[in-house]
Amino acid sequence: MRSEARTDLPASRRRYREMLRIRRLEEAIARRYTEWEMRCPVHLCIGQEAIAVGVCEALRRDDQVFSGHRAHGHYLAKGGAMTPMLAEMYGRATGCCGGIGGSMHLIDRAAGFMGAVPIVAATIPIAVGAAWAAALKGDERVVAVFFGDGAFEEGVVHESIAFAVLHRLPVLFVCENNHYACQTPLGTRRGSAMHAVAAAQGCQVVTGDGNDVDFVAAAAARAAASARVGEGPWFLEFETYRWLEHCGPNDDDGLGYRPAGELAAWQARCPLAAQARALRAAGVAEDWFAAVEAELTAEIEAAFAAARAAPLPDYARMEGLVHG
Amino acid sequence: MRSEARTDLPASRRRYREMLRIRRLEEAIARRYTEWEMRCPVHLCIGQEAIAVGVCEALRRDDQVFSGHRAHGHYLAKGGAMTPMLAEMYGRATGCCGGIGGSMHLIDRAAGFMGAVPIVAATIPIAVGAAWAAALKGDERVVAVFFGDGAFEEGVVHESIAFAVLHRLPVLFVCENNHYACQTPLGTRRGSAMHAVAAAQGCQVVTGDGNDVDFVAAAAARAAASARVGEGPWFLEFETYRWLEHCGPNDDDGLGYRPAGELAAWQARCPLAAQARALRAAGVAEDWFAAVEAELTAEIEAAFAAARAAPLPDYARMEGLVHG
Amino acid sequence: MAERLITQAEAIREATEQCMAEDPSILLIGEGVPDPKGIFGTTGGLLQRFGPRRVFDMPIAENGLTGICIGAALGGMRPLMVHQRMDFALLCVDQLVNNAAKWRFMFAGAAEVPLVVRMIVGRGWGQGPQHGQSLQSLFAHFPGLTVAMPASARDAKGMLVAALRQRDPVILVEHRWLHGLVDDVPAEAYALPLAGAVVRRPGRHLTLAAASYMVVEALLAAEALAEWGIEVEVIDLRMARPLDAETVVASVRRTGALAVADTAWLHCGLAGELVARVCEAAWDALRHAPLRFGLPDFPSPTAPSLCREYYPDAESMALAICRHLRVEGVDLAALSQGLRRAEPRDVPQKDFTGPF
Amino acid sequence: MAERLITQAEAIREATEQCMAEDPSILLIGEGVPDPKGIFGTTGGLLQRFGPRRVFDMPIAENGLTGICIGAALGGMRPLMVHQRMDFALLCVDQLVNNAAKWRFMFAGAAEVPLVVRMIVGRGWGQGPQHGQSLQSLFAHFPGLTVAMPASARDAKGMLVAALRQRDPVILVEHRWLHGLVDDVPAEAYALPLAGAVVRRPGRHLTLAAASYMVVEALLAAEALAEWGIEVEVIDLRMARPLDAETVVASVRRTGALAVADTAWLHCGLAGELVARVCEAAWDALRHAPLRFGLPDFPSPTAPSLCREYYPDAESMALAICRHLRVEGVDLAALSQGLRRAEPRDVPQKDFTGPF
Ligand SMILES: Cc1ncc(C[n+]2csc(CCOP(=O)(O)OP(=O)(O)O)c2C)c(N)n1
Ligand SMILES: Cc1ncc(C[n+]2csc(CCOP(=O)(O)OP(=O)(O)O)c2C)c(N)n1
Ligand SMILES: [Mg+2]
Ligand SMILES: [Mg+2]
Repeated sequence: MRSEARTDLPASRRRYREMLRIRRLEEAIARRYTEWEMRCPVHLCIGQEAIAVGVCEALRRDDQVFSGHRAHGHYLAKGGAMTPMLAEMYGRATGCCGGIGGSMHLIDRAAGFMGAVPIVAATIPIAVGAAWAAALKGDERVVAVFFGDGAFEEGVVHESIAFAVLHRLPVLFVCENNHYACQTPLGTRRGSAMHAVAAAQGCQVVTGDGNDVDFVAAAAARAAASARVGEGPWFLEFETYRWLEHCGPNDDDGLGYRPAGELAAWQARCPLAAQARALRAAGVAEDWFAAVEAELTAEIEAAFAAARAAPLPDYARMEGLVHG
Repeated sequence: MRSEARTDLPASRRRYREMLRIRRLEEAIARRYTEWEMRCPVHLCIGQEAIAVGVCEALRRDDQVFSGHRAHGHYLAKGGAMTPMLAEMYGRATGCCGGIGGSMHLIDRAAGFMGAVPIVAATIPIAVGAAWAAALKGDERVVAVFFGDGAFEEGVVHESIAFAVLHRLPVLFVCENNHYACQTPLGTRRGSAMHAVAAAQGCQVVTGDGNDVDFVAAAAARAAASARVGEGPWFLEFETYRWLEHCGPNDDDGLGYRPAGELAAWQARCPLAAQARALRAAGVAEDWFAAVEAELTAEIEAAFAAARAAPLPDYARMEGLVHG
Repeated sequence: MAERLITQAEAIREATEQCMAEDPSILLIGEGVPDPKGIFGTTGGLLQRFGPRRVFDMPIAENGLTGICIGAALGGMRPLMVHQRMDFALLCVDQLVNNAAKWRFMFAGAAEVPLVVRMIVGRGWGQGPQHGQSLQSLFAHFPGLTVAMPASARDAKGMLVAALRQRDPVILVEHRWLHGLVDDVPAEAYALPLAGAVVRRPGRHLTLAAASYMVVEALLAAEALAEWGIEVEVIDLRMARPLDAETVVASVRRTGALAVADTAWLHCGLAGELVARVCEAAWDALRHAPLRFGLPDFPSPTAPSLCREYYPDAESMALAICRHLRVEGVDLAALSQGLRRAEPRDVPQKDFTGPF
Repeated sequence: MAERLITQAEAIREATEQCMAEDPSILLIGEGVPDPKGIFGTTGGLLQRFGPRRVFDMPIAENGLTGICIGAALGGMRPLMVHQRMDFALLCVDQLVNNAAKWRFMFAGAAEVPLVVRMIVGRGWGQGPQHGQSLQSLFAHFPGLTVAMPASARDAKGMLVAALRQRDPVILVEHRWLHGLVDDVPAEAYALPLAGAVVRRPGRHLTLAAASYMVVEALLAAEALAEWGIEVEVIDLRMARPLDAETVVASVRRTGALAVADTAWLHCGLAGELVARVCEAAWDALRHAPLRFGLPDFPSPTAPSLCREYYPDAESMALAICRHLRVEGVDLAALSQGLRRAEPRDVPQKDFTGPF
């Protein structure tokens, strides 16, 4: 499957804008992280924005998304509200988890972002279960779950895929293959292609360039349409690369766990830069880029300001949150 | 892969005798079970003997075998001593687990039968670990692990296979596909072929008739030879059928969970009957059959007698067995 | 009203059937649920009545299926999972503890997981080390899980109904030796609180608080001791979380002595928790050191001869209580004799022939 | 001899290195073990020294890899596994509890599993509900597991060496907030017993038995209370299984009062177990109700402001002890002030900047 022709200019612009929104927010988080006021682990997705944006574009608002530790992009792309996410990272009462979760626990049910938790692969069966419920109730709902190449190592993934295949559930298993789990390269962890295993399990499979947002969007649209009409689950494996350290705001290329030049080669394949080039080639003017940047800066600054101004959570409420 | 020509008469006779030994012992257990003196769950393997015999023939004495709840055949075929197994089922001090285990826990380290436990799939990673140790130590050892079609559903199997593939470990994953887990048919549990998944994971794969002992033996010999020289793990999926109830000594065809006629069709493919026909066709005389029966009857009766005569275990020893 | 005596297995089946009839979002899922043998009779006929979309076998993939049921619960269903042996739940501790228990809390109430999991404690007929574990203490350790341990058929039904009507994860710990016991069980669907211990037999010399099957043994012990003038107050704990220490404390304030009987290992367990809670709260009222009954500190063996001593029972408890209270004038041999379990001892009732 | 002050992280690294040098069958395996950051510094340099055949990253497949390590142990190796967060061990409870703990017993001694598993309790910097669990009570419940909880660097090294030299599964519960603390640690490889509690500070008014990081807080509390004339005897429990209640009982016989401090939830936990054991054995000696310190009954939240009150510390314990003993003449405000943790409170030391 190749990238569709970049002819749909409004869509291309929207995608670029969405990716840029994630990028700029992540950059702002990284910048402010060293003020030591966001006091929780953060896993930034700079370099990987195209997958979140392309996949979520294929989803309706009432479709559902689950994710894991590296969830900011998925949350935003699905329409999760920015301020509650930042407030969560600042440990505020207005955070999307009331300050209980931090960066690794995100939720915005109104937007169909059903939950992200940091136990690797934990939400994969949960997403399958949500799709099962949808199927049982006759909802025309698709559920997508994002996870990394590392998560595929958990046995529960295989249990989940097998169940989804058996019951032809409307699930998109979206594997963001950024070639590393923490500092460990894929090749030292497994000896076969993930998509091949998923295909043998009976998933419909797409693989390809996760930094090409148009390709991702087209693949996801096809998969979502198919899953929605009961054709069963899809496994979408997109290749991409994480630019910053596994956890935290810094570049960690100096640690030496990745071959020299690898990061630079992937940065040359920046999903945003590629999209910007295409837009410029299609005649989009610099004004538009500048306007988008300005809008996003304003939105992000406002969100940070609101998050930081928000009150701290009330400890006395905690015990009462355990049971309904 | 087709069955090799039945030309190796001594081998064919040996295989027949080994299968018959398992069959007759299982029949004796079933018969005596209703005396209510073997007071533990038993999972009989009548109908499935060819796999145990064919695979274990390909193994050396110091190769290792692990198994699960339906382990009698594997234990015997690997050379496990009969009397300690029966004594175990009678809860005696001379049992292979000193009476602690019952039918679902068997061990005979001297014979390379390293352990069977009843948590489904539990020994699959353990077998991989034993193979890993062998590889690290440079032992030329192959490790085989027997499990059912149901066990393949546990995620841990996929974790185990992936690790064995990555490190090219000398493991034979032997899947006895008897088409049911308890009373649940395979088709209501999974939607793709197990061997296809294992192949995609990177295993070398054989599938075929598990009731044809010559076929099984040839396949296992090829796999063991390959694994032994470092070519990595094999997944052997053999089709077969359980004649009796999942757990216990009875025919349970009346329960109706299997289609009418299915059992009869498989009984017509009895691994022993097929082998006996081949032997007769090759000129083996009735005397030989009679002599084998007589020998086995004597061995089995003696084993039962010894097991039943053995002393009960000493409760006072129990606490001291927890730590070394 | 006339008594309506049914077994606990039937009571559980009835609760399931009635709840499924009243609430179409309930799904029943477990290895063997639709089998002809129907999980020891607790699920018989339900497939026929509710069909294969709601009554569901499951692949042998405990952690995955637990996660799937959590997801289904988030999606508006009410899954009822069953594990034929509690030991199998060790494979899904991750999903139960990391997710089900915490989901509501960690998302500050934005979502809830109405998941009910039945787990059956195996015993007898050589269940052995991996098929006879009693894991209530493990699960009860975690805030967010509700852990019920019904002893009577009446409780089993009412607690299961309650579990299927509320909004958070509940683990129902059943005991294989309770399935066959009969009890007066109302016909209609009724909910009993998933909280609160109950005094099953009043007494004034010692409080014996017991959980699950140990309630049966405790009542036998109390009955026998009463003949020797020792009046034991038997409390059915009913729940491992929340644990109702208050009822026990109130009883200890009357009796001045406490013994606790659990079906599990003692170390870091429910019995110790109760002892600690009572000692904290009724320090002044206790006139004797507390006493615990549970499994010896090794895995359960298979051989029936080994199991004879392994499990505490009415006989061993009654003797220990006599010694502990230093009562005089009891003919221990006679007491012992009267309480001796009939042979064979590795089955719940003499005529029991499985399934195991 | 001159003091040799090194951090607990370095002590663990050193123990590992020395044992691996003396025993070629030891394998080191865990997610991140060969990483440049080396599991908080506890595995740094080991890949370089022992090579990739012995120092091993692992796929994110905790249950499978635990089974694989059990198999390797049966095959004559000594795997040392590491979990960066104890929470991840919830995924391998099955293999640890069903197999590792029981293998020797269920095969009547025919085989043994010399497997050591390091599990690190996370705390601070927003570890939150799934990255800050302290699960010693869960594992300690099971016969067959040995559960060590070193507080000092000296113990950490000696207990890890002991674990790597004996023949059964051992879980080493580390606490992230102990890794950075320094202590006098002998240079050579030495084994300390995997049993036995130790009195760290003598006192005559109350016995405060603490586990893991709570020993640090207990000693601070004791020091402050001493200034007000309250002499607390601080016992480092060292082990969750076997639990040395005897040493605590002996202490309580001197002090007449018991408090227990654990890093975990209380319900069905280690602290309750110790309270129960002491009440059973030293009934007559106790002059006060026992007291427990642990986490409140909900999962750990992330926000630093919420964590301030969540974790018991020297300040809250000292105040509670004063109230409990009803001592008079203590200026509680001053006591409190003196013990108040420096800000920020969600890191072990002021200058701590991770890794978290
Ligand atoms: C069950 C579990 N084991 C280990 C971890 C620690 N951990 C957090 S992220 C991670 C790597 C995940 O890699 P991958 O799935 O490829 O996602 P990526 O970080 O590359 O986006 C690990 C091992 C965890 N959170 N949960
Ligand atoms: C983890 C676990 N879950 C469930 C069971 C209950 N159980 C025992 S055998 C069995 C079916 C196994 O089927 P299969 O692997 O096909 O082996 P077969 O019995 O057909 O030989 C089940 C579900 C178990 N022992 N362990
Ligand atoms: Mg990755
Ligand atoms: Mg089968």
